Amino acid sequence: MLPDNLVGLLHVGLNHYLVLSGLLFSIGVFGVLVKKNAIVILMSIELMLNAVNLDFVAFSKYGHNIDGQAMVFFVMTIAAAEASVGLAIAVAVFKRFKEVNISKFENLKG
Amino acid sequence: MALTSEDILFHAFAAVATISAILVVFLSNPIYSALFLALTMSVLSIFYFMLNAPFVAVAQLTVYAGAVMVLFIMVVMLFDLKREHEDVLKISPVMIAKIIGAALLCGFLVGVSWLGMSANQNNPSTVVAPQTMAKDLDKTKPVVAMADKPENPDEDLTAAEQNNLVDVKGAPETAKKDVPTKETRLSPDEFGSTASLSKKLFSKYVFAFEAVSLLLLVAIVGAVALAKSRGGTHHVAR
Amino acid sequence: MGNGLLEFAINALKIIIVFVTIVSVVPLLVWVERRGSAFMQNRLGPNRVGPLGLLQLLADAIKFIFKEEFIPDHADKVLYFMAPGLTLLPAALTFAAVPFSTPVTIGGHTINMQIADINVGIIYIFAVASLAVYGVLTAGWSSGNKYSLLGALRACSQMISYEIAMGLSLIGVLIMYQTFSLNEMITAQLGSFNFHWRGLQYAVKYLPAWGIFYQPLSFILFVTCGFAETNRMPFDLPEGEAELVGGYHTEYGGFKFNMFFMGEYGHMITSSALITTLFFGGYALPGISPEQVAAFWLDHGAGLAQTLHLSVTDTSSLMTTLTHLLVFCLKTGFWLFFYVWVRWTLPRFRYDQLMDLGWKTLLPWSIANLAISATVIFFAHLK
Amino acid sequence: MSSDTLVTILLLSPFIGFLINGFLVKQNNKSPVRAGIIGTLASGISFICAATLFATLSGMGEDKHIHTLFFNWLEVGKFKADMAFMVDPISAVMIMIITGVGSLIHLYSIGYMGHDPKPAKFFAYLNLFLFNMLVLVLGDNLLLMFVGWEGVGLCSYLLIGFWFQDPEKASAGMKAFVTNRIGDAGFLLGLFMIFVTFGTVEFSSLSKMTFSPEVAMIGPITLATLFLFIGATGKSAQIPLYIWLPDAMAGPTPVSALIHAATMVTAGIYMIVRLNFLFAAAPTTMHVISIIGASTAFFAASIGLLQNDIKKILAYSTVSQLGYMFLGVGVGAFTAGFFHLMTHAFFKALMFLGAGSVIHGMHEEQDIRKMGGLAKKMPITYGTFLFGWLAIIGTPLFSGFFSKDEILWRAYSSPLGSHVLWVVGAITAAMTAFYMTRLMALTFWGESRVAPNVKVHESSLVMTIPLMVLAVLSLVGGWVGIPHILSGGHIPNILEEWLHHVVINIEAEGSAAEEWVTMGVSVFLAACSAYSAYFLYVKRPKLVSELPKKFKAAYTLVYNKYFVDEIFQWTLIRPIIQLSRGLWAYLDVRVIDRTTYLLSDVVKGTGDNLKLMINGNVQQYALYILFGVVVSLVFVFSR
Repeated sequence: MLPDNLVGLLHVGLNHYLVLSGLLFSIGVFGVLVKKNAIVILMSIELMLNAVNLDFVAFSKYGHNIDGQAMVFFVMTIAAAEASVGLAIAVAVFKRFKEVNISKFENLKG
Repeated sequence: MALTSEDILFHAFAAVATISAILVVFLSNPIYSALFLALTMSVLSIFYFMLNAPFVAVAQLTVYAGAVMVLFIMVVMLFDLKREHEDVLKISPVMIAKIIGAALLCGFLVGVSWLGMSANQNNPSTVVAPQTMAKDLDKTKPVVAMADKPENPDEDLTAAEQNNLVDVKGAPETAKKDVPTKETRLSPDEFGSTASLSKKLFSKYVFAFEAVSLLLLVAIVGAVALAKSRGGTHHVAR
Repeated sequence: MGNGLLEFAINALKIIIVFVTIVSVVPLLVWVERRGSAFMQNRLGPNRVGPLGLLQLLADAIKFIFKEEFIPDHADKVLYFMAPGLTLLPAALTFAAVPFSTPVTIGGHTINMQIADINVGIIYIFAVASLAVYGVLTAGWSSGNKYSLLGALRACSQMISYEIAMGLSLIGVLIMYQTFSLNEMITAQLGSFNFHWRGLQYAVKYLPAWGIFYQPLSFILFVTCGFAETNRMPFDLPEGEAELVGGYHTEYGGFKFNMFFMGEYGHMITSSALITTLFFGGYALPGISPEQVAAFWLDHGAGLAQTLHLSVTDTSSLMTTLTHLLVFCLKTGFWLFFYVWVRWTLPRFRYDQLMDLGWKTLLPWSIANLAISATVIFFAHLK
Repeated sequence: MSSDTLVTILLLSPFIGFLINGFLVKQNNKSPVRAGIIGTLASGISFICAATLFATLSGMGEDKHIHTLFFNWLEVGKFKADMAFMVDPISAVMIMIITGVGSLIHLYSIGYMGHDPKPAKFFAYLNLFLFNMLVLVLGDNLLLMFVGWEGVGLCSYLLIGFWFQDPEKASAGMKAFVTNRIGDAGFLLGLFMIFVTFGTVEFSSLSKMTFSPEVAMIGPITLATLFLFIGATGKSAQIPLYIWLPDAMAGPTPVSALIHAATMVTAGIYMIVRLNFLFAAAPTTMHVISIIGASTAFFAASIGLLQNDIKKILAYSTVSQLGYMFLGVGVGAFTAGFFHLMTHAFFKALMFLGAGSVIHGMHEEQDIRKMGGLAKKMPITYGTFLFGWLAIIGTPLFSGFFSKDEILWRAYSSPLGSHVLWVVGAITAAMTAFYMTRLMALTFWGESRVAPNVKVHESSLVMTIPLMVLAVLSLVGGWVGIPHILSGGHIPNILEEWLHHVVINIEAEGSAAEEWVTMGVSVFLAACSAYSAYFLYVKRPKLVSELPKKFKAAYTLVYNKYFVDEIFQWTLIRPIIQLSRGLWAYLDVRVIDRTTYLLSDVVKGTGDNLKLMINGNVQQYALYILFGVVVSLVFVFSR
């Protein structure tokens, strides 16, 4: 069997969810920072939103407050709206330039 | 003291989620990215089930995995971007800065999440896995089972919550207002139920609900208009 | 831990049995389809291999398994192999929430005749069913064939469009039953058709309290959408041979094609089971509650108990479960047959007609149904 | 109508008139009468409100007081100033004078400014002045009073320089403005002192406090009141800040009548009367006020003796009369000072308007040496001017007699006064009689010295009606304050009773006999000097031309106004200008400018370099945001 302190460490609690959410969020941020494909950047943003949702639900459960779950719905709705508009923009851009690599769109600069 | 099956499930799925999230970013084919993102979202929905939020879980599946990601995949397939190769890890000063930034954020979030909860870690009653806890709660009085000393609800509502939810120091008053006391805590049945959630949505958050529905309408119109347009205001540079 | 292990074993067993059942029902369905179509078209159908051509199923299966594996040149190999699995998986997963009989209690152990009693059962099914698009999409795209891709996109749009109408059509049912749990829905459909009006209760004694009588429009909409969701005639546009060669699975052959085939039939089975559960009282007998059935077996099952070396109550429980399972199979079987029936009766839609039907007819009707149901239920306490 | 509404209309009517005339009416001479009617109507409505308020107030019992709170204006720590207005006996009389005389002058201006290119602008300024003056008078705290105080200063500047195309007139406006600034600084310091000492600037709260006269030479009250008095010397043209008023005559004559004779210049007196309880507690200040007042009266009167410009004479006369008022309040006779303020408003406005009529009739000629014998050509102007002359020289039964006599008697008898003050006052009265008679003689009497090409004509009715009204007021205006000794107690001293709840009166110590004697002496002196002036300028005009040769030094000194302007020029203005030049050339250009250039260069350079960060790559921007987020998170959590 595993040593007790390790088991204690592995017992799932709020912090586990928070750590997981933090990881996913950071990965999403990294994706936003480095990816060149606009659509993948949008995906990374979705990933960040999902990470936040996980936080909300975890807090809702461990804080015994259902408001967190309600909040998730709003996040989802906004994410859906964001995705649809973002993709529509991507489609429009692709139609015009045959390209969604954002490094090709750096005309607006100081 | 031994690991419960929920613990094992959590760690397994957490690994799946993390790895697939990493693959989303590191794979160069956007289709694979999208599919792995869908996988991540599905796994998250499993976590929601484990967190007594079944309705959120299925909503996550329907909305994210079933609709949003399908949309992404359709767009990617239409563009046929599979041959695009990008050098994710080309070493340049900016790239190093980006890596450092993301790593800092990651370290910070994980560190705070973990350390902020260490007080909580010593309190075994809150460490029980969700389902087990739900069972415990069924057997005994919910409040007593939740924590053996629930006199001070703030105590097991953890430093991290106070840190993460309310990270402005001036605001603990408002934070405390929302912290459930003995009376307002819902029984586990009620807690997970869709009815209690929908009551919240249609009473306390009804305005936000309506506002969000309006937002959706606007987004639909906007998306249709954008996608139908010829695209852009300036001419194609050939 | 021992107890948990037993539970785990029982659950695993249930999953395996259900999966195997579905998989083995598929060839049977194929046989029914072929014989049925032949019957409808006034011809013979397969009748050479085995009695009534029943062994034809086995022959088909063997043929599929031993066919040559081939991979198209432009295919994305990983996804090409994954796609059939992705199609089959949701079909199998959706069935997990369907209760197919009463729980059985043997030796103090209660076993639910349902893989997972999820209290949001019905929306769980929807959620998982919506994942079926992935199989279609990946199959179409990874084949590297433009016809496949077009078929996949068609299928995808069609499924998403009809999912909306389907979900909305069911909300009337949901607010009537006031639950997401399929088990509770079945309980709600026990007894006879009754309603309240101005404080008085009216009952129609010889009409069971099935959902179809309360929500006829919802039923029609749901069945229509069910056809579209399973990509069956008259909505099998994604694989319209005349336009798209063979749709998203053009490039598939052998066992992989068989998996698509099984996925489609799996969806059919699930949706038939859902129609049964939502509108036709599920596994329950019309007018007879499970308690009455159990009481019947308690009275008449003594001899059987001796034969089986079980206690009387255990026998009663077991026999009740089996009775209801039979009822469930009969009801679902009827709806499966209905699918076949329709397939060989109605012609195929055109794609724009299909979309028009989904968005301009079914969706408004389901919204109207929702509004009317909500109003009536609010005022008449119809339950 | 409630009194709140009345106060609102009273205040806003001229302001709306200002807005209409200032912004809505085109600035040309297409319809001068329309602009005039708008302005006159605005002030007329104001006058009706003022009269109604006055009537309301007189109908009230012991505590005559109307308080109107508009809104809370400022509240900083303990400091509190409301946008609130207060009508009490003092301000009631003031608003009657301001709106009444103001309305008459507006009416007069329709005729006087009829040929001006921008009459609407003139009436707009005039209305704005009226509004500010009302704010000054009605404000229930010192700060609001200061707002009005500054506002009237601004209007005075605008109106003196109304014909700003003439550089001399423009600079006269600037002189008035700058001189007033010095006084205003004093006022502001006084305001601060009062707040620091008493913790409030509201008149009602201040008046509820009890003050015992300060024993020390310079105490906080003395200091505060002295500062306020500096403000008063600026606004009311007292030594040493009187120099702007004679130059202010560059403005249109109605302006001189309204602002520089009747209303604005009396603001200092009004302020002292308003704060009489405070000044009464500062004997040192009172002495300073009375001495300054007496010497200004004497000094200005002596300058007036030899002036030749009709408006300048009236200006010095105004300074001198203001000196009288300060003498009055300085010896503790607040009622008497206020009384003289009122009567002076009538007769001096009358005389200015008359002078304006003369100037108008003479086609912008102001030199009295080129007039003479106008009595026949301008009978109405002459007749009304006569009333003003009789009033100012102190002819018994005319308004000026009562008020001047009251001040002189108080200066003689008050515990704060002295016989010396009375002597100076009496001599001043004699001098006043002299130069006023001289003015009359040279303008209206004797031989005509008008240039032959000038066609003299009587002014139109719109100008003469105000003259007539003011003439009547100059006669009867004094009857509200007939001293007991004259009436034998049969006629009540209305003004004293009206004011006695709000104004402290330091009782005179003197017998009736003394009062009769002093009165007789001053009347006799005035009569003598008036006759001598008549004799000199009408009977023996040749004698006059020889006088300068006999008293050359004195004549030169007085004729050049004691060289005060020149002294100021050499001792103050020049050094300040030189110092400023030096500061500009060395400190500003070489030090401050270079520093700021350096700063801007640094900023620009930094910007040029930072600009490179904005390279159009959105992800790089996201990176900046990320670093910001991390830093702020660390900051928040490490606290």
